[in-house]
Amino acid sequence: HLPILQWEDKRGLAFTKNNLSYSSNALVIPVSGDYYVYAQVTFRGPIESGTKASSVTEIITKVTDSYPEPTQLLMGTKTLSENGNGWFQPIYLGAVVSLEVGDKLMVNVSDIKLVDYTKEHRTFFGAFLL
Amino acid sequence: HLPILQWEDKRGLAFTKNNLSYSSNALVIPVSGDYYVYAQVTFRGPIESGTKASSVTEIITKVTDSYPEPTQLLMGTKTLSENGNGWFQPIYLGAVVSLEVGDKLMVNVSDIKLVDYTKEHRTFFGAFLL
Amino acid sequence: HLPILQWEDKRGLAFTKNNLSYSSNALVIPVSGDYYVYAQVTFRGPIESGTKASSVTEIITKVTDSYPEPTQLLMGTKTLSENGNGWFQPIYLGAVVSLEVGDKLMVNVSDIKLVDYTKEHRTFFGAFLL
Amino acid sequence: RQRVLVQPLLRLRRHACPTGMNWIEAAHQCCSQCPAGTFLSEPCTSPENRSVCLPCPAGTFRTQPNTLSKCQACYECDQEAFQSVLSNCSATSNIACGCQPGHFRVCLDKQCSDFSCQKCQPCTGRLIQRPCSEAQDTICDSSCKPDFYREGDECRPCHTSTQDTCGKECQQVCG
Repeated sequence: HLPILQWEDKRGLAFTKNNLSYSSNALVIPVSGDYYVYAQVTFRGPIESGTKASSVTEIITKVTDSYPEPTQLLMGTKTLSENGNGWFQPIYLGAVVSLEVGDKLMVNVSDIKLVDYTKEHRTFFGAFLL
Repeated sequence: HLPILQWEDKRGLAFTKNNLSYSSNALVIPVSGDYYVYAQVTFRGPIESGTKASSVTEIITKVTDSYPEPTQLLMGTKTLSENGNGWFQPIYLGAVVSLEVGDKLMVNVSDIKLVDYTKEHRTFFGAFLL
Repeated sequence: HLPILQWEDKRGLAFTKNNLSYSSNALVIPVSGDYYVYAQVTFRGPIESGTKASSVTEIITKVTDSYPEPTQLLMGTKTLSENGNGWFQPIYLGAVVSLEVGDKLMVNVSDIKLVDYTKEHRTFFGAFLL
Repeated sequence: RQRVLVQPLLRLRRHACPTGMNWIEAAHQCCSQCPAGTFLSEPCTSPENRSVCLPCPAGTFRTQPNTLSKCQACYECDQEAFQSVLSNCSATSNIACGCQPGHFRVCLDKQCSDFSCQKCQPCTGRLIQRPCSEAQDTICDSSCKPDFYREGDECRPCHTSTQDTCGKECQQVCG
């Protein structure tokens, strides 16, 4: 599987409430229903140790007790036509999905070293019940 | 007019409820109000028959009985600086719009052959009442 | 600070309601709570007077009476690998943020001359209470 | 005819509080501000008594007096992308980042509040007109150093040339 991002859930702009909790890199669904789920990942490069990336991918994934494999809910893939200089590429995803109590939501990326984790307002993840 | 995308409304992650229905390529609004309307289209190329695309466009459009012409609600246009290799370009759009019962929402694209329809989590369309 | 965009709040697709008002380039929060805040800015170039832009940035910012400095809530930065021809680059941002009554939301951009303000469905800004 | 400028004389703040105090909606009164480095844990129960302020938790800060319920999360320097830490985040100041040696700032906006770090160009075989600095790239001399000959837009050392690779330009310089 693709690497899973870790998130801050308390400090700064981050928060959880109404029993929507965060644990082991996932948002845990407290009540079944339709949720608007969204995430933005800002990718950036080049990086010291990195090979030259040709594309970046962000996926919002669901893990559920009722099925052994993760389900890909939303995916954004962008090829890069960068020329060796510093580059930035944000990918935003958001949609309504039907979830069951206990389902877990997480964000996977093609290469974790390309993720700009330095500012909380550049890379973020959330969900709300409709 | 630009080509209109067709959507799956039942299988896989797709669903409709609360009388928000899908027919002839459009979401049909069941009750007047403010809706958050969103869509992502993943474009990809180059394609066999296609001429080299210089840009891709996605438009969420409203058709209403009270006016003979469609209204463009949201538009995303991106020029492509691709170099002949395979490319991917997602465009996400989302906003609140005021809609009347019976209004129809659809998604138009600049070139339907450039749309990646192969995976449901790459290209999606939806709306919810606030 | 980065330039602040001005918005139309009445004509065409634009509207405000439920006491969410618009004044001096900002949405003014009428009641404390969690809001889904979003904005899309379509950037375009090259422009006559402009130096060649290497990147474009959009930031949704909060100003509050409780703190003398603005807070950056959401940021999208995209480097441009354009080759002198005409280019378009939309940036969409959206997320849930906790706001207090009287807080003001505005949209800053890296260069106001690169913003495509010609069509209301290309550049838009809004918020709704959850 | 005199033009009358119709404008509210005084742009009334929603609630005018004395200096050093802010209106607290929840308490429905003015309360004293918390000092920089702290946040408002509990509002005052009356304007005379003080608000309850707590220090910003590790990894957060407030540079100014405030009546906010949380502190701001510190940024981080992008060491993977050649940034370096100029000063660490403290309770009253955000982290400050620069570029690692051998790199310079490429600003993302006019104020350069955001930047990426790019490798300085090496000026191989040329004299340096202006050395690389935090703010800008090296400027290399347009002509090649002695014992270097021009090949396209590169300067190559004479000793690397061979009989059949040493063209006209090379012969002029390297003899």
